[in-house]
Amino acid sequence: MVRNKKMLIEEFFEIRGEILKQWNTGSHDDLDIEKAVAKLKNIPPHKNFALKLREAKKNGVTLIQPRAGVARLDEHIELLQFLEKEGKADFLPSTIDSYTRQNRYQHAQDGIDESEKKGRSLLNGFPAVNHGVEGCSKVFDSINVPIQARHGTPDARLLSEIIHASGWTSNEGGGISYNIPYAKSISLEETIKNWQYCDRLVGYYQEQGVELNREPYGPLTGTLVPPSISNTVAIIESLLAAEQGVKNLTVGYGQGGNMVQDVAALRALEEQTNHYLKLFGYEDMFVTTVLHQWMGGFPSDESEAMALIAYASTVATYGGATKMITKTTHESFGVPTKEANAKGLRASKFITNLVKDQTMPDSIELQFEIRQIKKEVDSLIEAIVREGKGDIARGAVKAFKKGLIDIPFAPSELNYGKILPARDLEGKIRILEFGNLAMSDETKEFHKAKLEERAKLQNRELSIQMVIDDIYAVSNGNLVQQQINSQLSDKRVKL
Amino acid sequence: MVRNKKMLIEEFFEIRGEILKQWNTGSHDDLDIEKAVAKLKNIPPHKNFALKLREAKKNGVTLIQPRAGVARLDEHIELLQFLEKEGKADFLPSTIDSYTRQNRYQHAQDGIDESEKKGRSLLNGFPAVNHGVEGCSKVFDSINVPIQARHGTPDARLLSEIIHASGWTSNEGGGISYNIPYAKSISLEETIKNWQYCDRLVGYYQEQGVELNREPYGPLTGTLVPPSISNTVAIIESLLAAEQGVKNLTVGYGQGGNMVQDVAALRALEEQTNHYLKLFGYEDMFVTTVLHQWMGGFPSDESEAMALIAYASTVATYGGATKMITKTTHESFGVPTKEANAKGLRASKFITNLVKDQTMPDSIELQFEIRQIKKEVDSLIEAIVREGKGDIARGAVKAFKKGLIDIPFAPSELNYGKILPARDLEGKIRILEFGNLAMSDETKEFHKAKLEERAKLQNRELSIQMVIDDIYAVSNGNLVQQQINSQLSDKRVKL
Amino acid sequence: MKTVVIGVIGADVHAVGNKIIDYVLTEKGYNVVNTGVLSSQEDFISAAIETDAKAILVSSLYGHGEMDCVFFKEKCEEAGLGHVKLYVGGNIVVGKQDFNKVEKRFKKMGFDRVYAPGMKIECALDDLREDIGI
Amino acid sequence: MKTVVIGVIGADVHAVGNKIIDYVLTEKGYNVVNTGVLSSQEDFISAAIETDAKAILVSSLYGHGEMDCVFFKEKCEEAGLGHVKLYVGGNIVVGKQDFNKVEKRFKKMGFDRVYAPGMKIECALDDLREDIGI
Ligand code: B12
Ligand code: B12
Repeated sequence: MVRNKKMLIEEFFEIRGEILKQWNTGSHDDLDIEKAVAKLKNIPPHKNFALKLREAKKNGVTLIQPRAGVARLDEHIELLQFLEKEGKADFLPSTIDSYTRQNRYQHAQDGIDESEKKGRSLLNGFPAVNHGVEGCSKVFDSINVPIQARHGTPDARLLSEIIHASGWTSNEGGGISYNIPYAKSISLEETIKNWQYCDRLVGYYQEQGVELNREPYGPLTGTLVPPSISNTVAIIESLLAAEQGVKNLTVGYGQGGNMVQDVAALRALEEQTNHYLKLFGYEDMFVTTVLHQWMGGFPSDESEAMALIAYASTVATYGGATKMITKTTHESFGVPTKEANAKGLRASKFITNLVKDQTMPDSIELQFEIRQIKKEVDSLIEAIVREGKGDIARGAVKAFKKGLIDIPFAPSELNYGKILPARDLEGKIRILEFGNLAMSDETKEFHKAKLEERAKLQNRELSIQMVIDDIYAVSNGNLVQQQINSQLSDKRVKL
Repeated sequence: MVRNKKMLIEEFFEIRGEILKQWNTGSHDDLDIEKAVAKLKNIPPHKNFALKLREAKKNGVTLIQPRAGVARLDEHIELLQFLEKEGKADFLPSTIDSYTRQNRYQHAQDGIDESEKKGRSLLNGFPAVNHGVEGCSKVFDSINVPIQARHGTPDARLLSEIIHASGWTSNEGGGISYNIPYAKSISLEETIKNWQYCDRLVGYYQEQGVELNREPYGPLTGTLVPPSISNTVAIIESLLAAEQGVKNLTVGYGQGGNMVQDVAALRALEEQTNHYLKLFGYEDMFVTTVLHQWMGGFPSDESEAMALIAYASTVATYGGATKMITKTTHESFGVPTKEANAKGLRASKFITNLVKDQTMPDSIELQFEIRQIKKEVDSLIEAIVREGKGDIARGAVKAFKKGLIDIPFAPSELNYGKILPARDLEGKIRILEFGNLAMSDETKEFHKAKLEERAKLQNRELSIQMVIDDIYAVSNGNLVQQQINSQLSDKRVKL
Repeated sequence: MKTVVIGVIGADVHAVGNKIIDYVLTEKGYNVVNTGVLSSQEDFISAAIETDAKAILVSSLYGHGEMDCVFFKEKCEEAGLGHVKLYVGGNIVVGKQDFNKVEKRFKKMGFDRVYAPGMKIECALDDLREDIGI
Repeated sequence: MKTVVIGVIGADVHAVGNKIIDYVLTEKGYNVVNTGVLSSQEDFISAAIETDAKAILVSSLYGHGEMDCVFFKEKCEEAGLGHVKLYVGGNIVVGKQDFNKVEKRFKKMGFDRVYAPGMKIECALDDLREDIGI
């Protein structure tokens, strides 16, 4: 049974030996851990993710980071340099392709070869394992800002080894957040263990005097996720990371759409992450928040998409996020060109800069939402702790099994999959079906009342159709969708 | 001496006879006032500006309207149809060219002829007087939403006659707002009288059972205008219009940049307009507000411009404006193409739709700003009333002369021209130099303290350089500009 | 009641559209067999054989559709499913490409109907009725 | 101290840039004669004659610059101001046009320096120093 317990260093190195054998790039010299430590120690502060975040937090600014990754090394470098120069990205990513995420390195290799042949990227990201420390270091050397791996990989152990040894000073992911939304039938115990390894690696570097940043993946399925659910997962993963020795954490949240609820979610997230870290005895933790621009289905019109990007940037800055992950006007079509990507960055930075001197004023409504989210998070975490008899790793596994915590629309069979979210009249995400979610009756009644209010005013039923309408809503330019006539008159019409 | 007194109908018709002789298009049959009334009565409600605004206000939505106008009739019609179809504009404009605004109809004619010859518009707007009722009616017939003349014309009497007789159900402007920012040496008395005529015309139609909308021009010079100053002008012009029988009024405000201050300005504007109309005895008035997207220098980068447009749309919707005037990504270059114009509209509508279910929550900060603006407006209006011994028309003329009211950066020599605005630390527009502005010592101290706080924190002087930096700021992507090094290292660098 | 097989092909985990397709087609009166995300060509084919399906609706969102769908038609034919209609939709290639060309590529691979990004399942109902009835 | 005439030509009332130009050039040590907004060609020319100006900086923001500037150079020459440098800047034509072509059009009309939209007065200081000194 998995345990939230710091991995013994011997165990770590034993596993490490195995991991590095998983693909031929694992045998690279630079994967010698002492070499890697030395290399990381030599990185100038402005290229260290953890340190740049500390500075940003001190200055109260919101920095921006795109998603980006292509199959071929040269093209990937060109892409990142372009985003740094033309997009003024503060942080760079390498979004990893889906074959690598599923550890299908041979498929990834075929994708690289095929891409070379066709002269365009056939992979949806950068196959970092195949390019190895060799390639990843080249990437690192060719840019002037910190770089992070962003993926969705249930077993990212080899990947994590390779990127950190290449000077990449941050890694996104977590045992829950990179499983439930990204896999179908991999056990949670397994992914939590895998990610304990990745965290232990970062913890090890920390012990050697190298501070790296870790970012639990916040938005989960990106689709109508109630803030308390994603915040709970972020907090659990922070605790798991802290136990392995991680000190510099960025907790994430995907924009929901209602500005007050989003700002409340960001504030609650930061406060409760710090609160629980302290409560569980982890000291000297440094916590920042990241807002992900709208993670659900995007509008296809490019002007509309740009407007959504700007709106998200307003929310991130008003909410005091230290980082924001940007989207592009190509979102609803496919992986963006570098030009489209840079445009999204420029629009985003314009807003984070323009409104940096403002914060959302305190209000009864804001305080109410913060309290509501915190109450729900407390009750979810309590359930997890209870299930694990004090051990949150075990507790998380059990709680997911029983549906005490449940992520909407997730592909994983390990997810209970019974809750259904919908929006209230102001567009705040509430819960329509609770399944077994560990929430109090009072909370359930609150959510129900909010949704009934909407159903009544919109003169419609509280049903799954409301959920579907809400899933489509933002891409159609609404937040709270009205009933859509299911007898479509013109089938080619945008729903 | 000008008086705020309803024009006798005999006087009106006497002047009318003269006005219609100013240019040959004034002799058109349809300018027969009874014919015009009949025509206007036949307009379906969805093409009547006044009625569509009533409906929008009832539904609590923010409708959008672009700026648009070109020299040639066919091209203008094509443009408007495009904006209706591709931009989903709720209201259409015809932005009038600058020669027409200065009553230089011969210049305008040359511009039309030259434009025909070169096959592109050489005028910066639609020369409605030259096209006459003939052309303007054609414009009206070819679209399906209400249409309004938008200009900046000190003497718009002939123009107003022509557009209303052509079915255009709204007219922008006012005796102050279309003088001080739009002229150099035309007397205020004259322009107030001219606009009393335009208002009287609308009042006459109203008496005949035709409701038309009038919109005092809110943003003035569009450049760091303190909310209390533009709100005061809007209220004075509303009172002047109401006296002439106008019932359906839209008061305007140009986005300042700080969201709280902007929302406060919109709320204060609506409340105080209603308050003063009632106070001065005008009953059955219907008042809506319009927010103008950022009216100062725009960023040249199109992604940044789009972001600013989206941000403005958020503010308008949060502030509960019933209408919003949109900008485009071409703003900093020149009159936009129809495609660029439609893109601005689409981005705007996406946001007004998306956030329509939200309003800015009440807060201490918001209430404070509302109160502050109201206090200042009260004190400005009091001064005007006092100067006019109860007559606001006379009072306005005198108050401008003495600088009791003063508009920053205005070209008019009639403007006292002594006040200087600058931004505080949160980007709110405050006043650095008051000149003779009729504000209490308490208010002055408040503004001074706010600006000193900034100067101190930014470690710079309170000087005209701060004002200049703030004028450039938004186009450079800031709201509150830091000191700019005046020894520019690279002269081609964007300031 | 006609049976259709739906699923998301390859290493693709985009689940939301798949859940909606399941719901909508069921509502419209089809017998929906859903292989879920991360489905291989074999998963689709065996489901279709077992249930005598009239159409296979392949979703691919993540961009690798072009690689994942190679030889799908051939495999169907080998399995005696040459008559089964093959649809594909979602975001089936990497990036914003000229859709006419993309459609041609997939039609050449043997797909009967190919849907552009943003074409929701509701847009395919008429085609489905035409091709296999209800 | 060199004198320069500034102003906004035609029926143009954009005053903000004009006020800044006045301030900046004065700060930089020029004797600035400002004809303000709504200035005719004659306004510029008589001011230049009266003050022995070395350069005339025409602003045009509102788009009619092309029409308003026709024969300006010729009129300067007639008035004996052939030696005075002629600059123009702002948003000198209607719409977003290819600036190379616009520059050519205005140079052909006799302007010595032509500035694109967004070129603030600060961008012209070096040129001015080069052309007339301080
Ligand atoms: C939400 C989302 C996610 C969530 C998914 C959560 C989950 N497990 O479901 C998360 C964040 C986990 C995610 C991950 C990834 N994603 Co993603 N994701 C999206 C996003 C924003 C919305 C998808 C969605 O749910 N839409 C709403 C549903 C209702 O619509 P839908 O999925 O399009 O399905 C409808 C239609 O397409 C149609 N349809 C679908 N299939 C078929 C089949 C037929 C026959 C027919 C007729 C119709 C049809 O009907 C459906 C119902 O109406 C899209 C972009 C977008 N559309 O805005 C990107 C997008 C699909 N993702 C993309 C990518 C690349 C990824 C990642 C590889 C990397 C990343 N960006 O993190 C990983 C991939 C993981 C993996 N192995 O698959 C790319 C794909 C690129 C491409 N094709 O070129 C997209 C397009 C974003 C982009 N522009 O880069 N993603
Ligand atoms: C504020 C503004 C207004 C205000 C002006 C208030 C006032 N009286 O000053 C108001 C709202 C009243 C207004 C009215 C109109 N405007 Co206006 N306005 C603007 C706006 C948004 C900013 C101008 C500004 O103040 N910028 C800040 C100052 C500091 O910069 P600047 O003016 O560009 O000046 C600097 C540089 O250009 C340069 N410079 C200027 N001249 C010169 C000369 C030389 C030799 C050099 C070296 C440099 C130089 O240095 C200056 C200082 O750094 C611009 C668009 C933009 N730039 O974003 C449109 C714009 C100039 N306006 C425009 C138009 C069409 C109008 C109107 C006709 C119609 C309308 N849209 O309402 C009327 C015209 C009235 C008239 N008769 O002139 C157009 C011109 C179109 C074109 N050229 O194709 C613009 C470009 C907007 C657009 N894209 O449509 N406007």
